[in-house]
Amino acid sequence: MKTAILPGALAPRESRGAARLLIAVAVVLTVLIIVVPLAYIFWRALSEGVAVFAQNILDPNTLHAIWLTTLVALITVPVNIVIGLSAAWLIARFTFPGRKLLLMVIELPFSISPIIAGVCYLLLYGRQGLLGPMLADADIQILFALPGIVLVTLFVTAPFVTREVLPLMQAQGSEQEQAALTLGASGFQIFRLVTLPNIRWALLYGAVLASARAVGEFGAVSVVSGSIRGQTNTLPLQIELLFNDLNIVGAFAAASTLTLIALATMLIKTLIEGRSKAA
Amino acid sequence: MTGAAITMPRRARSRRVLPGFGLTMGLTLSYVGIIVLLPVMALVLKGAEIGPQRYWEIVTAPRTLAALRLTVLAAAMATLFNAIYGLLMAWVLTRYSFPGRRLLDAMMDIPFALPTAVAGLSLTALFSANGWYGQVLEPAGITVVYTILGVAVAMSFTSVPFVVRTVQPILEDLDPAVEEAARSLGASPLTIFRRVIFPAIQPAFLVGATIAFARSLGEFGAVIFIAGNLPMKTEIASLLAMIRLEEYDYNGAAAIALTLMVIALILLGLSNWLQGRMQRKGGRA
Amino acid sequence: QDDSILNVSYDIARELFAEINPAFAAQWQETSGRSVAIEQSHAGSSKQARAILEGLPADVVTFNQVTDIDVLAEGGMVDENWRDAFPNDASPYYSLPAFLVREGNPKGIEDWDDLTRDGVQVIFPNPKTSGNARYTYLAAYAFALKQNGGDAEQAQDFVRKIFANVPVFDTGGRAATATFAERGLGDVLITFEAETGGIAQQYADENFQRVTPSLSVLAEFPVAIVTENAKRKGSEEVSKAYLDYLYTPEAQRILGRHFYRLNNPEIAAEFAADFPEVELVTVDDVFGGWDQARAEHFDEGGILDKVFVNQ
Amino acid sequence: MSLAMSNITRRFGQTEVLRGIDLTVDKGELVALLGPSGSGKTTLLRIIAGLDWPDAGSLAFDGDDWLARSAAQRRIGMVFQHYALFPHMTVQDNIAFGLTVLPRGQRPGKAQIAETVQRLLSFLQIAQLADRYPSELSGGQRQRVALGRAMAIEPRVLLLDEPFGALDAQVRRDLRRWLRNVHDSAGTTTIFVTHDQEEAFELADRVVVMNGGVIEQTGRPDQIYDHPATPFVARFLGLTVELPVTMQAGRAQAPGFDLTALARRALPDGPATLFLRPADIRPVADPAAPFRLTEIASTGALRRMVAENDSGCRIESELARRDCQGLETGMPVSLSALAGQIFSRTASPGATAPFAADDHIPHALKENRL
Amino acid sequence: MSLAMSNITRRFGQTEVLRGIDLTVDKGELVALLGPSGSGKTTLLRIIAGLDWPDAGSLAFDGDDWLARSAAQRRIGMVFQHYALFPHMTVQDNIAFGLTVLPRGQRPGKAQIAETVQRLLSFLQIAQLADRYPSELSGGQRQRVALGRAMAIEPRVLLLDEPFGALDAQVRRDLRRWLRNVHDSAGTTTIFVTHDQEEAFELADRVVVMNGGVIEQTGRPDQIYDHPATPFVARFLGLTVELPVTMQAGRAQAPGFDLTALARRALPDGPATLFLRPADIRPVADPAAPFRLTEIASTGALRRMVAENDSGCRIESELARRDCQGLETGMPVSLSALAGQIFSRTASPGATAPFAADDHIPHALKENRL
Ligand SMILES: Nc1ncnc2c1ncn2[C@@H]1O[C@H](COP(=O)(O)OP(=O)(O)OP(=O)(O)O)[C@@H](O)[C@H]1O
Ligand SMILES: Nc1ncnc2c1ncn2[C@@H]1O[C@H](COP(=O)(O)OP(=O)(O)OP(=O)(O)O)[C@@H](O)[C@H]1O
Ligand SMILES: [Mg+2]
Ligand SMILES: [Mg+2]
Ligand SMILES: O=S(=O)([O-])[O-]
Repeated sequence: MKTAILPGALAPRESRGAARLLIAVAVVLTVLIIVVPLAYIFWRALSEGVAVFAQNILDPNTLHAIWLTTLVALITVPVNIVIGLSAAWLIARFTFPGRKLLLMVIELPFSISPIIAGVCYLLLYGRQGLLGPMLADADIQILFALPGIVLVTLFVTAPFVTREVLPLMQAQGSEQEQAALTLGASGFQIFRLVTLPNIRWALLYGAVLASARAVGEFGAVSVVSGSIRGQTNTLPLQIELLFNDLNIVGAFAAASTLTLIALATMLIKTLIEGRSKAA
Repeated sequence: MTGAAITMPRRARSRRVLPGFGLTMGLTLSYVGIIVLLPVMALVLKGAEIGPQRYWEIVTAPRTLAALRLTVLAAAMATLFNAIYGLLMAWVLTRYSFPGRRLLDAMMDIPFALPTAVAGLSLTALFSANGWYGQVLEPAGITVVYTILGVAVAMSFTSVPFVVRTVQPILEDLDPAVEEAARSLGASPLTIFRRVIFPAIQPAFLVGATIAFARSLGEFGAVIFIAGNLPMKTEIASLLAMIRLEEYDYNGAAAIALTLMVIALILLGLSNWLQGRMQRKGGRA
Repeated sequence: QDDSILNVSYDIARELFAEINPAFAAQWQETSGRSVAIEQSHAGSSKQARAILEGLPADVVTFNQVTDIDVLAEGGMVDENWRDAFPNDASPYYSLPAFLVREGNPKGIEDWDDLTRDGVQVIFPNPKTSGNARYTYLAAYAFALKQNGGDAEQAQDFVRKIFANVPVFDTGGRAATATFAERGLGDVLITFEAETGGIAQQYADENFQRVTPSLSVLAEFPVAIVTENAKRKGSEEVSKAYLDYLYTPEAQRILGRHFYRLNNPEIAAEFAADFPEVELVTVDDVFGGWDQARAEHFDEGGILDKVFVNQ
Repeated sequence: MSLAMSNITRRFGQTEVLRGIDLTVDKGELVALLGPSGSGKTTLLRIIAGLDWPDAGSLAFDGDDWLARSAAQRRIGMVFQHYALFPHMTVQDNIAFGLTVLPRGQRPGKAQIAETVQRLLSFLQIAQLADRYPSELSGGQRQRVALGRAMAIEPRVLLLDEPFGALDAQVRRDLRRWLRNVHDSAGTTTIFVTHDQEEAFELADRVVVMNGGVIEQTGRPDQIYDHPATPFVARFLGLTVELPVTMQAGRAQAPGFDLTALARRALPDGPATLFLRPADIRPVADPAAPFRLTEIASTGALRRMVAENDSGCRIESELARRDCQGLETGMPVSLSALAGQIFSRTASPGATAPFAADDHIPHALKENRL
Repeated sequence: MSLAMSNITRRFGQTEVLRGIDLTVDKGELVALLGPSGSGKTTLLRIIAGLDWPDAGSLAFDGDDWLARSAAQRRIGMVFQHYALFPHMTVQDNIAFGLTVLPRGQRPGKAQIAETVQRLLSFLQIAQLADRYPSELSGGQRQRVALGRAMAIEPRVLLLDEPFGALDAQVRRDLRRWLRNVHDSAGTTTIFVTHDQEEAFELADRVVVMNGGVIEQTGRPDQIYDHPATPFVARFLGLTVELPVTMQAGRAQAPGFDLTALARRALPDGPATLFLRPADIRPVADPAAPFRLTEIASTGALRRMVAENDSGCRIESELARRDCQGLETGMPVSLSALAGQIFSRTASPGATAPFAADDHIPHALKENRL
């Protein structure tokens, strides 16, 4: 980020009025739109005291939901990283017919409602879907089990890594990689020694966003999860379930853990950015 | 030139300089095929199964139309708000230094990171008649919860980062000399923004707004909590698809889903085209 | 755990099965010497039925509507003659749509016709997705038929007026409850009597009052083994024992405590104070059975759509 | 009507970038700011333009305190290093910009603006490019557009920051001459920044040599060329051969060198340094001399030679090819210096006034570079 | 051990960027590819490097078909225009890169790599920079690191793409000389791309002038300098004054010009064009002459003059300052040409062989530039 250069001491005192006004409006809006809803979650979660809060969090079903959500993120994020990098390399470094189209397909999940993503998977893997009978014969359970949740999560998070890394790779051009090539490096060596160090912050940011989304996905997962208590309920689903159990404090307590994860993720991201700007 | 008729194989395009084409192509295509294309194909096939006439009937049924109208309208409202708010944020975050700027910057990503259901829950509680905001707004005659306003609020919350994050880097990268040039030519700050800065960020702005719009069209988790889901009034299209599903009406669900997807794709295509045109026009200096 | 079953159930049965399951597990341990883990899934009962058809691996279903199990039977998941598999047409308990109003009943809501008044806000879920709400619809309709000597036109008008007083349609019974109790919306909540009792108890400090209308529809709560799944998992035996257990005095007592009406006359007598007299009609009597009711009222373009959409 | 700067000082954090600049530029004058990278040229130009302000000092135009005025109020025309054209506007819109943003009262009518632009376009000989976008122009064309844009508002002072930096030699040379014409016919006061001495000398009426935030020397091009005032200026202007000499009665002496062509200097006896241009050194075949030619390279019209002696002293010289006949690698030579500048070795470079060459020496001798 | 290209052709979409390049570079030779922007220099270099492939033609090194080999297999060293250093590696890691990525079997030990790097660092005189990152280096230092990185793998061919493009004049000149030394002592075959003729002439053993995808001329620097083979080369090498002349019995004639110093040419009688360098034109005071001095500008050592006649013909000339004495603006002058190249006007430029100057003319005369 460019730090604004201040003019020298003799500069006439410019009125900072406009700037002040804009900053104030921005801060107020952000507080109203983002900060207060965020704060409200914690306020509600703690409204009946820390003991109730802890009890809600430590409920086995909630704990299981936390574990399941973590597991889903642990599976999807690495896959996202590998595939995202592969797609970015392909699109940034080669020209081939259909390149633009491929990029569009990769970004397709951005424009598909998560709930509809779930429907798509239902139509594909459901017992009455395209592949359903086949899967039923082979006794493979995809929907209403971990594989289904992982698959839809992969769907909704598919574009993140590519989207972060690709513009950077395109902007940087391939000259360094060509230099490495003339020096005799193999493909993997080039990637590991030259490309990766250049894009590592963008990659991390992409991974952070993908994991945030993986952890927080509700619509798509709710279609394919079957919401079996303590089994296929991810944390967002568990929150809805608690809400419908009329355990509102419990719902907000679970929500606050998710919010904490979100805040931690953003904190990591901000740190990363700080470092990459410094580097 | 020596007319030496050595026929050389045409090699140029048959060789790729950097390695990894086959590997990444294979990996990417199979992944995209399995994770993205195959399920979407299933939806399209289902849609094709319905037949054009039935499809038309479903989509033009009053309730569907109402839901689509509401969704598009609310998404438009949300996008309008986000466009303005996003531009303001991008501007403030790049142009001014003030205490807490980094924090404000970090806040921009919260809506992405926060699960939509949690957001919906929290917004509903805040805006309901006895919530923090509702207490102020209801007496003033503004009802947010269970109205189109609520739908728009939820949609705009979940798509806040799109405009900010697409405009911000462009704004950061803008050559300050161009603005200085305008300043030295006597332009006022407002004129500079209108005639020099905005045209430069316009393509990115457009893309950000379109993605925000597409995302709003599809937003579900946050909206269902705050919308009230009144058929013909506050029922969004993706909820209607969900309801159709729960009514065992697969055709209805697929038709609505397909329609939503097509609207989003048309919009994205349109914005890509516009952006391309703008870049050809002004483009790289 | 030696055995495990998944009970897929309707939305508002959360607290009920939270109490029944451990009791059954203890009994099963005693009788068979085996431990059992019982998983629960709750949602709108139609949604649940669809999920099972798509592959949700339920062993037993405990629903609030015959049609939802019929759908499973059509899909080959449940035996055709499932109603004969357990006593009392496979319905271990029953309930009826009833009202819950705010402290002191400020709007003076006593019966169905009070719901059509201007300025009364009525809360119940979406009949398209919730069995619960379908009963509500049918009960109001039956009331109007009776009131007007069987005039369908007037009955439809009556129901349409009630629908016009509904500010929000949630997808399940429980969400409607939350809307009424948590978000403070509406003057009256219509849901199963079992739910009104439970909520009145849980929100004791709000002093909600239960109101039983003069006439209501008998809501059966049918149960069935999802044979297709149970066979595959080898859980038929424990599934049958689980559903059988619901008929035992022990379980019936739990049900009574959750404000469900009981078929076992002795136990019912224990809870008589909780259950005011009410004229109960059945779907078979008034609507010619579920198949006809579905065709006439609930399918696309049926009467429900007319009163629903034309508001 | 002159632009007067006095004691202008500017700090960026810890670093003092301008350390007291005093300079007056007269109306109609064309002044070059010449100096190495980082010497503060751009900073000074930006202060004049009103894009930055000094920490101390004053800047006045015709008695009017410019430090109290914004860039927009000063009515200057600025041409940026990379032109900073508005990428989304056509050439004519770029040029018209300054006029279209005038307050409504002062703004000329549409037709009049179009006419002004048209006039400028033909003046700049780019009439046929009016509807192009900057990305569709060559570097030289962009340069003209940038100039046209700056001139449209009829600036009182025209400022140019390394206007020809990015262009190749041929184009650069053309534009340079063309700029001189433009300046002469428009009659503005012009200041331009460059680090290319040739450019400064060819274009400017007066050259200001900057170094490390101070002005090292100001003067007419040939004055500076012939009499660099400090070792820094000498080196910067190509007197790159530095020879330790001994002064004796005003004459410099060094073994193997014939320095008799240099005039007497008013320097104390003792060690001093002689600064020479390679082109002012002529190797002469001399079997007894300590130097030996070790390299001869051709660069078109010139030939570069290196002479070394046994103690490792390497002297370069540059001669026209035709003057090299008879010289070959390995040949022993003595070196005769045709012109040069001597600075006393005790003087700290860049700070002290030079012991400038006196003006008694016949011009021809001092400049005889062959 | 030579690099042989024949009939190399490359198209980008519709545009033919290389249109049949034939060139052989011998072992140990230092060849410059010289040409204007867009002439295909970089494209050719990239094909040699294995970063691009031609549409037709052949490329062989020492009989080995290089078109069948990948860039990594060719063992060339390439120095990119903007160096393309690895920004996240220190200088020594950059230089060591090529060695560390060798297959395990061939890879030298750690100590040995360190030693090689150390040797290169001192050879390149940047030993003290070993632990810096590229962003902490000046342009000239980066250049050296890029070269060191390319040389570490002991390449058989060293390729450089405008290696000095981004540097300023002083640094550029130093590096140029230093590169020549490096080339000589390492003994590699080197090809470098430039659009700066001075650079090409000073550095190269042989200069290849390219234009529009074809080779216009190949030859030793002075050969090309003295005898440009086509009008394009003539113009490109600074023979920018074009004079319509009439040939008569092998002699060129033009009113107001003294062309007697030019040798006879084997050209048919009739109209022709004489190409002159401004430095080869000397105005001589002559009251009867049709030309008049209209401008005199000083650029350091040189003085530029413009002479015009009544019909608007403008002739530029450049003289050393000391030769200008007595010349003043407004003075009538005749112009005498000292050297030049004549092309028959019917010949289509760039395609035909020139009617080159014959070699009978005394050298001194042809080159007398003063
Ligand atoms: N915003 C800034 N913050 C800190 N230092 C700066 C800033 N701008 C310039 N400098 C420093 O001030 C010094 C002078 O900069 P300036 O741009 O005036 O040099 P210059 O003479 O124009 O050089 P060049 O020929 O390279 O353009 C440099 O050392 C530069 O690093
Ligand atoms: N990838 C490409 N696609 C299309 N045209 C290209 C491509 N690369 C180069 N060209 C065109 O090929 C021509 C030759 O380019 P090349 O880079 O070889 O020129 P050059 O001689 O190196 O010029 P310069 O001195 O400006 O670097 C140019 O007209 C250029 O526009
Ligand atoms: Mg500068
Ligand atoms: Mg090039
Ligand atoms: O499942 S319901 O309770 O909503 O019918």
